[in-house]
Amino acid sequence: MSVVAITPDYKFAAKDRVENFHGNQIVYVGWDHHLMFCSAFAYPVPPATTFKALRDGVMQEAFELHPEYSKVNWETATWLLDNEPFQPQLDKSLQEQGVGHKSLLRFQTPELKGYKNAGV
Amino acid sequence: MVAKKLNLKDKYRALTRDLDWDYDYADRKKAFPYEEFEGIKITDWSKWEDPFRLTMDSYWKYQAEKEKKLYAIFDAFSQNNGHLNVTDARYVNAIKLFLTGVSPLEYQAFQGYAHVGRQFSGAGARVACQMQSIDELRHVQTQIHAMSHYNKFFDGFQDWTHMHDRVWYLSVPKSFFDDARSAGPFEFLVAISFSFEYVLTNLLFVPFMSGAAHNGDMATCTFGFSAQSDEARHMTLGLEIIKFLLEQHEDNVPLVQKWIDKWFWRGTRLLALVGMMMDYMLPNKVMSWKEAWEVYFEEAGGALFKDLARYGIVMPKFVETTAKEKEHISHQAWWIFYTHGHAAAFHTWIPSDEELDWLSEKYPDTFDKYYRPRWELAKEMEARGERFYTKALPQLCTTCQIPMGFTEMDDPTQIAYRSSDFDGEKYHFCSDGCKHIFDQEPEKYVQSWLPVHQIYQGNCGGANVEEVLRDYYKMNLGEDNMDFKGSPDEQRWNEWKGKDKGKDTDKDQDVA
Amino acid sequence: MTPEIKTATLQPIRNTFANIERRFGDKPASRYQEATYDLQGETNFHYRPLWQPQYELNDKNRTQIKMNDWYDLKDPRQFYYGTYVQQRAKHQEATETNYSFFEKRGLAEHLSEEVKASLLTYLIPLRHVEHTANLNNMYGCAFGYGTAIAQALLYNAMDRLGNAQYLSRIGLLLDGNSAESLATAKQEWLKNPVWQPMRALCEEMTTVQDWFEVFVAQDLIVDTLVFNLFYEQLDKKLGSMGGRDVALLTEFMQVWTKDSSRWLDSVLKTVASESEENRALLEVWVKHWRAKTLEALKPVVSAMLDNSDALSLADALLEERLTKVGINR
Amino acid sequence: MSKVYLALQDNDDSRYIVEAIIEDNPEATVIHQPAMIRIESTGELFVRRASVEEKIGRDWDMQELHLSLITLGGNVDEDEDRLHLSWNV
Repeated sequence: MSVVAITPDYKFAAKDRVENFHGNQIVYVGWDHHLMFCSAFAYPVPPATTFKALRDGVMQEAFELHPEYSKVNWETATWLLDNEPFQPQLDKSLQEQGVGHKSLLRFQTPELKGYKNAGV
Repeated sequence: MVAKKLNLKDKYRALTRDLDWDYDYADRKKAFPYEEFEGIKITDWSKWEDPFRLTMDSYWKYQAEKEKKLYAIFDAFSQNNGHLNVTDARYVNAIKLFLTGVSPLEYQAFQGYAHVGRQFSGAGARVACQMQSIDELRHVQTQIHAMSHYNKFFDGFQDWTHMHDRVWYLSVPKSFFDDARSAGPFEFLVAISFSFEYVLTNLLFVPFMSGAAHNGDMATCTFGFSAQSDEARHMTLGLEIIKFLLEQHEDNVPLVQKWIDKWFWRGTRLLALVGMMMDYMLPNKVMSWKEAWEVYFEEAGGALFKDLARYGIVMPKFVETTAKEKEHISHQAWWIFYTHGHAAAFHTWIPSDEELDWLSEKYPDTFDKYYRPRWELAKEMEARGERFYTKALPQLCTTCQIPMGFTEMDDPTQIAYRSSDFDGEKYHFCSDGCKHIFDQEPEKYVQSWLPVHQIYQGNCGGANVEEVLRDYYKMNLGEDNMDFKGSPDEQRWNEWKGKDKGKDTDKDQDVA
Repeated sequence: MTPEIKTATLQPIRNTFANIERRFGDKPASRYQEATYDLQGETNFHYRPLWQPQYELNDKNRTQIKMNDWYDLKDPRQFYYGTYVQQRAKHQEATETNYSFFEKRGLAEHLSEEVKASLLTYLIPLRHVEHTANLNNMYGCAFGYGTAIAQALLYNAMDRLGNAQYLSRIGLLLDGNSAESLATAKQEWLKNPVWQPMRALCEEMTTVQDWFEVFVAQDLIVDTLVFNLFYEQLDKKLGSMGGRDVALLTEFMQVWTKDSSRWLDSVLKTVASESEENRALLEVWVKHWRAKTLEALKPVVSAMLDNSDALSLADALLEERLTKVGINR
Repeated sequence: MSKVYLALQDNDDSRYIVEAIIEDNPEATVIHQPAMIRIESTGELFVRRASVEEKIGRDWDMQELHLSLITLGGNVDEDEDRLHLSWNV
């Protein structure tokens, strides 16, 4: 569907196109079934950031507040990239492995049931 | 000469629509240029039924009477320091959210109705919209005057208009009304007069104002109910406009249905903020959000849609989702604010034990299972001296702009993620409803001013969150934001009430 | 029982809202100030209007007039909604007394046929001019920038609807509530050749784009001329024809014009003195609409009034006003 | 049949209006809530000027209802003598 406006030229550049982020791109990261964090986080990072730098650097500060975060086993944790199964390569950049601007990364740790096993 | 006397209806027509005439010298389409592009077909404006028949002289007379009463109460309220009569200083945060989030919408309603009150070529509809326009101006101004006294004694009210244009969570209400006002004139009326005023506004005003009364806030209660007395006229307009559009042409039916679908969903998202006010921010509860939803939407709205079925109008899309959401939405919304309490211009807090029990009782199927554990974790952290504030910025829904904290309704421990691709860009949504709205008009929503992205683009001043809050939002850090516990608001309240400093407000009881 | 309040601690922590404080300093503010300044959204609009994508929802570029701060256009009457409706209600009550006095005493029956004909042909059709004024002031209200001018234009628009309704009620007094006189007066407006140039002018004004130009054309030019010609000069003539009682019914408009002139002059003066560009632009608009309006009024005025200089008398008042507000250099 | 309703501010005038409504609509239910009075009825509801005038003991204009009215639900039909609320189904 398309918008119905007074002119057929009702068209504006996307306000959040990657050029507007001064060399960064936005990546969202969420931890499934862990609702202590009310939502996924939005990070501005250079596309050349390695996955390892994202996971062990960028993500650390906010996620580590969760009592289970230190127990995450990254060997067995699974990932979704834009809702498709994804095998991250730690030393490759986000760009190289298809993590694009406004991509959503979700990780799952089924053995960790959240605070009081309540998905929190 | 014995002429036939006019009845009220004909007399009102003579005094309103009969003032207009068919143009012979100028192009009437140039005078009313926005009426056609949406595709609504009006074959005969004379079929418009005036929803109420108030001439200007009676309008001035009755409204002046209402204003006189209202301002007498405001004066008495401030002369007697009425703010001391509220149940608890936590309550005041609900009206901070009201002034910063809702009052500016009243202003936008004034502007929106002024616009359609000029642009409809049917004089009957025009005059009805003009009256609503001036009523809406009344609402924003009486709200400011009611809050003016609170502003002198509590933090967080002082920069409401500056904040409304900038602060992250206030882009939720702002974008709602920007969306309506940037739409064509008929969509605007279906959005605001019908979907919002008629179907949903009772949920904002009635329980909330009863809540104000129940919490000793006479100023808010009075302006609220006084404003509602105009609202009855506005609701009548909302129903009339729908019936008029549906009766004018059968081709209007799918357009109207499309707009009802869109605005119902957009409205329910906006009202999530009201839900949390009712369940969490009122120290004395009136009814739960779920109960309010059942009375004011499911019952009243159900009757309405049954009535509209004869035109081929059906219940709004995704209404079945709202039947599930009523169990969850207020809890999820308050958690969003609690965890972002450092970035909000009002205080947040953990519900008291008594309040937690009330929530369990009102939400027997969901509260203890899904939401109590969150508060237990929060309490544990607070007890350790580590009151939980989230440390990164949240992902926002492109449409409603609320942090994406709403869950799958069939799996309430999992965030709902929806997305669309448009023109090579990805867009994210909190729900099927918000995704659907985007997909209908992507060219509109690619323009969304999403606060988190704007901060990252460097458009909100400041290199870090603190600078954004202080310099761009103009929050007084340490006063407006953070937990209620330990806030200057709490401290002053305790001094006024002669309470021991540091005494747990949760267990606050009147001395008999 | 609530423990005793320690009054000493009940000092306000601030005097007014922060935006008011930034403008006027940290001191208690008036209700007009709190209900007027900075209410309108200024920035970060989400979506361009589907009906006018070239502009933001609130946009200063909808007029060529430039103001450094549109909130300089404050209302000397300090009308916010509450003071506005209470002022009008007072006024309305007095008018109601006049109308019921007129009705109870059957004063309509004492009017000569000639006076009645004058009312039907000249006075009552003015309700359509008032209706145009309602549209034009709403236009400015919707497209104008800043609450100061937008709210005053709304009050003006509603006043004009009120004026149109009072004029209509004069008709209903004459025809015993059958609305026949309104139908007759409307035919005058639609068909009588002396009214047609004025009707064409009214129609044209509603198609003008620039809201401030519309405001100048309607509230400054048309209103100044029309109010003098119809409420002063015609009133005088009706008096001389034994129709003095009609003044009871037009008193509302007489008082109203005095009230609104105070605001109008103040707004125009502020805009004209803001910059030479503004003043020059106002001058261009005034020149254009003054010539047009005088031309449009010529036939109806010469049919309505006996003195041949009626129009120039009214125009002299307009000239005086242009000098007073500083549009004339 | 769906319920129509109206709610009035809990003030002195409303007491007379409510009395008149109950008398004219014996089926109606009155619910008292904080600061407001809600009146519901199945199908339809009338507010009659004459009945209110009788209770309040003075002339009463239908439009005075709007001074106390908070909200309503149903199709509205109002003239000089009465306000009628109804659903068609």
